[in-house]
Amino acid sequence: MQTVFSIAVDALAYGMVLFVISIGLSVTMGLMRVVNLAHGAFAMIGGYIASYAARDLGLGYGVAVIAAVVGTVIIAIPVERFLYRRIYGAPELTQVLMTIGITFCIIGIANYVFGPTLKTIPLPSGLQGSADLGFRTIPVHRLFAILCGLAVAGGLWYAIERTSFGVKLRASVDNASMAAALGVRTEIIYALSFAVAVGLAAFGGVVGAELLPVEPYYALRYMVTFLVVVSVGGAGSIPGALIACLLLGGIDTTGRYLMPEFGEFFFYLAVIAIICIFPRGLAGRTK
Amino acid sequence: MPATPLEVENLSAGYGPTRVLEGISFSVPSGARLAVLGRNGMGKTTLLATLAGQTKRYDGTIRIGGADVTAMPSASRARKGLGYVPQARCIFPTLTVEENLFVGLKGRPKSALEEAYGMFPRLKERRRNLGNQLSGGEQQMLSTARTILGRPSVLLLDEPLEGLAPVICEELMAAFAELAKTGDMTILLVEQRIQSALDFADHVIVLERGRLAWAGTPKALSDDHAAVERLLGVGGLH
Amino acid sequence: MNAVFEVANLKKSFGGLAVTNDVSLSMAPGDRVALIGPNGAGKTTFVNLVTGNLQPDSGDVRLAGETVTKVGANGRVKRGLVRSFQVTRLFLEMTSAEHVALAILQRQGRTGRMFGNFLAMPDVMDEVSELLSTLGIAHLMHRKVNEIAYGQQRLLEIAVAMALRPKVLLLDEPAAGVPQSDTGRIEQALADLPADLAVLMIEHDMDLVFRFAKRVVVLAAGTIIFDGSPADVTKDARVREAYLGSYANASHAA
Amino acid sequence: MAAVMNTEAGVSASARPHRSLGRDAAGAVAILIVAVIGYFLFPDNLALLTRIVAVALLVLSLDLVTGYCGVATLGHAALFGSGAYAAGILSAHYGINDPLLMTLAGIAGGAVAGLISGVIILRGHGLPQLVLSIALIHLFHEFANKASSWTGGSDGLSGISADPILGYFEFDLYGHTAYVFAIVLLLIVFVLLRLIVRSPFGMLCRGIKEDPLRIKAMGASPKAALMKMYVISGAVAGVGGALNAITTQVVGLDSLSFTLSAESLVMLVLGGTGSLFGGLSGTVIFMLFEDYVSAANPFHWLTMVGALLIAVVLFAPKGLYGSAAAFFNRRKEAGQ
Amino acid sequence: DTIKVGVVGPFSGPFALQGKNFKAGIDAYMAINGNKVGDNTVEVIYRDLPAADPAQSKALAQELVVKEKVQYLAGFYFTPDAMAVTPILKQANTPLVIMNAATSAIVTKSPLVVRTSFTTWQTSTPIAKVAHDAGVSKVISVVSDYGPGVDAENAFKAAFEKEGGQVVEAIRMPLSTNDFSPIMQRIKDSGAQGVFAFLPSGPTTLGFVKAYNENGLKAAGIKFFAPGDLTQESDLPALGDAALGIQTTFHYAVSHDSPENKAFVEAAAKAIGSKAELSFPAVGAYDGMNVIYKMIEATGGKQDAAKAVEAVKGLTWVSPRGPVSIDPESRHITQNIYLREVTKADDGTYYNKEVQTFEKQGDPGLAAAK
Ligand SMILES: Nc1ncnc2c1ncn2[C@@H]1O[C@H](COP(=O)(O)OP(=O)(O)OP(=O)(O)O)[C@@H](O)[C@H]1O
Ligand SMILES: Nc1ncnc2c1ncn2[C@@H]1O[C@H](COP(=O)(O)OP(=O)(O)OP(=O)(O)O)[C@@H](O)[C@H]1O
Ligand SMILES: [Mg+2]
Ligand SMILES: [Mg+2]
Repeated sequence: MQTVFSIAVDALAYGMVLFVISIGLSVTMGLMRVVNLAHGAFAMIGGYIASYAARDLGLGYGVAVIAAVVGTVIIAIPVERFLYRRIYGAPELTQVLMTIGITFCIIGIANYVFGPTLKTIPLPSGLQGSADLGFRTIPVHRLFAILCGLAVAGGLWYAIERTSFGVKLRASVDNASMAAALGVRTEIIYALSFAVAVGLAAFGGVVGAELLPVEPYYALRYMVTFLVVVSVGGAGSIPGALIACLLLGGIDTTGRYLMPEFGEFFFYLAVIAIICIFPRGLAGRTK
Repeated sequence: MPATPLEVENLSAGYGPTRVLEGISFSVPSGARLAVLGRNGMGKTTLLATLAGQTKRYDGTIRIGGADVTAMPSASRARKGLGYVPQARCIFPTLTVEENLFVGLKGRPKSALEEAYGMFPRLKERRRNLGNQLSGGEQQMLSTARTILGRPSVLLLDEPLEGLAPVICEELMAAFAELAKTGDMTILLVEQRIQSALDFADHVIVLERGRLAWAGTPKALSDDHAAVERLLGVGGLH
Repeated sequence: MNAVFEVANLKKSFGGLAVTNDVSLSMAPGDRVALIGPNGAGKTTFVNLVTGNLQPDSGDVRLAGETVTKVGANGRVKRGLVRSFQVTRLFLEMTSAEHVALAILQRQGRTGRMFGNFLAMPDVMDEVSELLSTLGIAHLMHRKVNEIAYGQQRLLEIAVAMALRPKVLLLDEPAAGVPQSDTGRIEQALADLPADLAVLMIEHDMDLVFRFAKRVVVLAAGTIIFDGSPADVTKDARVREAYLGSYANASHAA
Repeated sequence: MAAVMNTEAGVSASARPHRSLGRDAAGAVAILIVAVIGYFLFPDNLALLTRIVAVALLVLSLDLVTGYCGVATLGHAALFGSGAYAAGILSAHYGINDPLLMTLAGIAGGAVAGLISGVIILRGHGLPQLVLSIALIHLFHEFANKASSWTGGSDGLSGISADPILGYFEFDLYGHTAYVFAIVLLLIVFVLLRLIVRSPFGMLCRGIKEDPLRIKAMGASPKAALMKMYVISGAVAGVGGALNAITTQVVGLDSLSFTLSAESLVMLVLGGTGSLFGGLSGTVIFMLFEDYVSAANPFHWLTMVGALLIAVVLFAPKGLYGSAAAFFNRRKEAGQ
Repeated sequence: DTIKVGVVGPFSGPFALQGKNFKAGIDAYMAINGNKVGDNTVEVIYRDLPAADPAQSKALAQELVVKEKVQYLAGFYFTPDAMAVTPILKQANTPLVIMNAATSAIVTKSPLVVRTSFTTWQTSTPIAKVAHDAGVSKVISVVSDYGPGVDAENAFKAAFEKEGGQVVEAIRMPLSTNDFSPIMQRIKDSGAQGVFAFLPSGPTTLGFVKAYNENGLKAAGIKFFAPGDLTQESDLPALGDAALGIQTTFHYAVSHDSPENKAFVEAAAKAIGSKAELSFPAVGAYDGMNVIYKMIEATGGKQDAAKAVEAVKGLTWVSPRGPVSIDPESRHITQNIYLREVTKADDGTYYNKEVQTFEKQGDPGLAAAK
């Protein structure tokens, strides 16, 4: 029984970390309809900035997180202006080509500038160590990630479903020229949403760095994982992504405990099963 | 005397390399109701779309309320008071009816939605439905209501009656006439049912292969049997 | 009466809203039926149910006596039940000729063929040109659909349906978006259809309805409220109020 | 008026088939010419050229389902790898080293993998479909990793050898035989595919790509057609896999990898989807470019590849071949 | 004459660091020994192979031989890549000097293969004795599910059982595992006193070691044994305190105290840019170059693979890692294996401190296969 609880806690923590890192992708992919394979690259940039701020400059963790988010957004602004703006509404495969190209470039540059070694982001003492749950201990930073995940999920859901910004964003995506004909400044809406998505990527990259450490190949190494959880959840749906992360996190964790040698099989069979039952993802928006 | 709501000079436009419109010029006085007629594929939709800033313009100028909007993107023209109801309806499929209307509000308070519901009670019943779940006629109502909510000073209507029940058509045409009269709204109407259009309008232009082939009053057009036969191809039908 | 097409007690609701409410209808070969009704009455839904694009909650669809409720949409087409779409559904990147040729080849069961090009099949090409010129869009034969005006697309939509040589043809607002000058072509095309074909047409253009239909069915709020001759329908008070408005008073030369 | 236009249309209709037949022949000749040029341009690098042909077969096969049927997949290497392993296992475990038999085994292996992939991938649409394909390729990969007694696991399947073709042409270090063999396979596949994509079946598939529901309303079953195409695609990829196994004499897990799948998709889009030449030119250009920059700077060439991809999207959004073809078509139209 | 050496390795992609170390080792060797052997000038040509891809490997090797006319092939980080090249060596008349790929069987595929790195069997065997000496009798083995992982598991198991210990459970986990908490739970539940682990160097190592600490295994006194891939020097700064005290056996530590190593580290650190990035592939490459130089010397610059390989059989020299020799029969390197413990230096950096030496270790993997 204790083991069951213990696995459940691990699954929750793992799922939430996945959620924090990939939710930004749900925004770009589901709401802006850009298959943004460079999501991981932006998360990685965030990680590098945070690592540089906290480790090399000795700034505090909080400052490092803010620097990472702001810095990544600043880097992303010209990228959005000159590259992404060209592929909004383009066929998915064209978007794949462009964003893979961007990813390659960012990897190459990161490798050149920071070298191929792992970069860590030192945690503040408050997040180090483990918390005692009674039946087991859990690293404090994972609790922190769970909280961050919940906060992000709530905030984002509100912004998308309840604010006029959210309505205008969804309208622009459905039919940009019609939205424009109704007076919506789609370019600004897009740029803002992209900034939010990239900011979330950077934030997730930093918060999740304990689990997915920052190194140049990060951008490609976890690309598939992000893509899978977002699509299984139903791109663009915050609750969907949350459920998918918890579900897949749970299956992955349990599978890895019970039969580690078949871990991959469990995970991907579950993915296939879920999509066969929910062909548009768990909470897919109908197109 | 307010500035002329819409002036078009020597407009040429099209899609990519294909030119569809050629040297179109006309202007519409305030509160006017202009019918744009023409046979299949003659460029009516292209004309309205170009005015709304949605197709490629090669040449010419467009002025709204005296201001040159030729270089402006679609959204800015809308903010200058241009309203466009496209032929394809362009409902936002993943938004609910209410959210669709909300986009058209242009910053007016949410309570203004009631205006739309007053015009089309059917929409109120369906207000939580997603756009792509609506029937053809309901989509048409939504598209029209959405644009009117923004209180445009120039309203471009591309076949707004398509797919609507006869009762609704009558009510809607009456409502448009009312808007033009009291709402200080200038209306351009593209319509296939020539009689409805002529009943409604006080000016008519006819397009023929992308060029302005005829301009005048409805009465003059009705009397000009040759032109009707040649340009609209319906002479023999009645 | 030997019905080629029959629906019995068809029901469908979307989340509590009963859109089709116990609808029964049958058509004999050669029938020309107009289905009219207010917007949102459930006409398109009815067609979707009948063609298999939607699954009914209950009720049956029969074609020439055979129950096809469990048959997929394509299976029903093979059995002779063909529809057109209210909002055109065409292949934007394909030419008009390809659309019609595809329908012809499908009808002939030749779409599985992996060799040979339809452009080199004279029988197919002749039929394609013939159909397209009947509808007056032969000059658009090799134009891609995304380059032709909406009204022309509407005509092509009908050409595709006719190319399938149906036994029962369901037309969902075929004339919507087609200019008055060209509705004549549609009428002509309909008139040229084989006499034993059963046609059901949804249309809001009453002039067309009255010229075309020998029988009018009125659907309101998912229920059939009238089924009778065109002459009687204008006299029905409920139909006048719910649908026709002042049109009923206007003189129409039918 | 309609009658006049009709005759015009009739003329152009009868003119078309000849042109398309001519273009088919010209296509095959063009490939042959490029192959000969390649032979003389890179006489010392035939191994690379042979590998390009193998990958080109994979990309062509991907084009069949992605470009012609609209199925987005990031798991197409499953078909290629299955072909490669089928050919490899035939040789390494059963001692059957005849290249033609190995190719047949590859075709069979690829077709079976195509069938399995089709059954699974066609259950989703859009993004979920993409994810199904990702899941699938990982399962294939894991399976091959686990079945190491058959596949050699992560160490790769070695011990493959290939007899001389028809008992006469031996595979040599310089790769002459391998290259000629590869080009012959490519030509055969190309001509067959050319016929298929222009056939009524090919037209049906293009229709499915645009609107499967409309196809249903025309009485055809999209699913059945797609399955058929998937099997054909598997056979084509299988030829590529077998070619790879025969000429390199090892099969690694990478031939069943996500990376190879993703790369082949990139090459296809780079060249232009929905045309066979798009797939071919994308592969050739991508692989030569990659070979060149990675030799020039083995450490930082990835950035260059990334820049190439971005540049293509910016300046040739329909892919290199697709955009060039569109450009010339427009020129021609303007000229007429 | 110019004698060309073609080096294939992962110079970009996820293993770029290892490839960089290849180059650092080669550069260091040539910086110290010059680029001339007799009258011949040695030129190194690099080809990138970012991940295991035997077909590409073979194409590259063929290109190097046919087009670039290299006389020696060298490098190779992954086993399947090396395996793919062995069939062409004879016809190409080139020796293959393996600078990393660590599966025992490669040397049996062609008599022209010489290896100057190590095998997983070689480095994983001595740790069994270490475990036994530490009083541990029940161990759980946890490895990544791929060739080297399986090798490590088998090597450890064979050796540990010979010592009289028991491997209570052997877990193989997918290479792509990121979250090791459930594995740690398994380890806890197994009741073992120690864990033997093998993962490829890189981010997963970091996750594994952190999970070991954070899930309280370290605190519970479960001992950690592994071959040195797990604590390669370039990962130590990231691992930080989490790695302190971990004992690994390996053929080389950057901290090895000898004049040869001092010179090597200085030259290699200069080549790679920062000492922190230096790790074991560099020394494999360094010694690989040494072997190639000897071959060139023996053949006088003529292309004669058989003679070249013959010349280095039994060759003995002092490498930066310590005294080594090429076993004449297997053509694999015989070397000392060191037990090292991760320690914090006075300047706050971490290093592998050598605490015990197992001298003149051959490759037990080949014997096991027979
Ligand atoms: N996207 C496009 N690309 C190229 N040509 C186009 C495009 N859209 C329309 N056309 C062409 O432009 C011409 C005018 O089209 P338009 O839609 O403006 O006609 P219309 O008068 O509105 O016709 P309808 O009454 O059918 O709606 C047509 O001949 C059509 O073929
Ligand atoms: N998927 C759905 N979910 C919920 N409601 C739906 C769905 N599809 C249709 N409806 C509703 O069912 C009703 C009937 O729609 P239908 O399209 O059948 O109307 P119609 O009679 O064809 O109207 P029109 O003449 O306007 O085309 C409409 O009110 C529509 O909003
Ligand atoms: Mg129009
Ligand atoms: Mg309808």
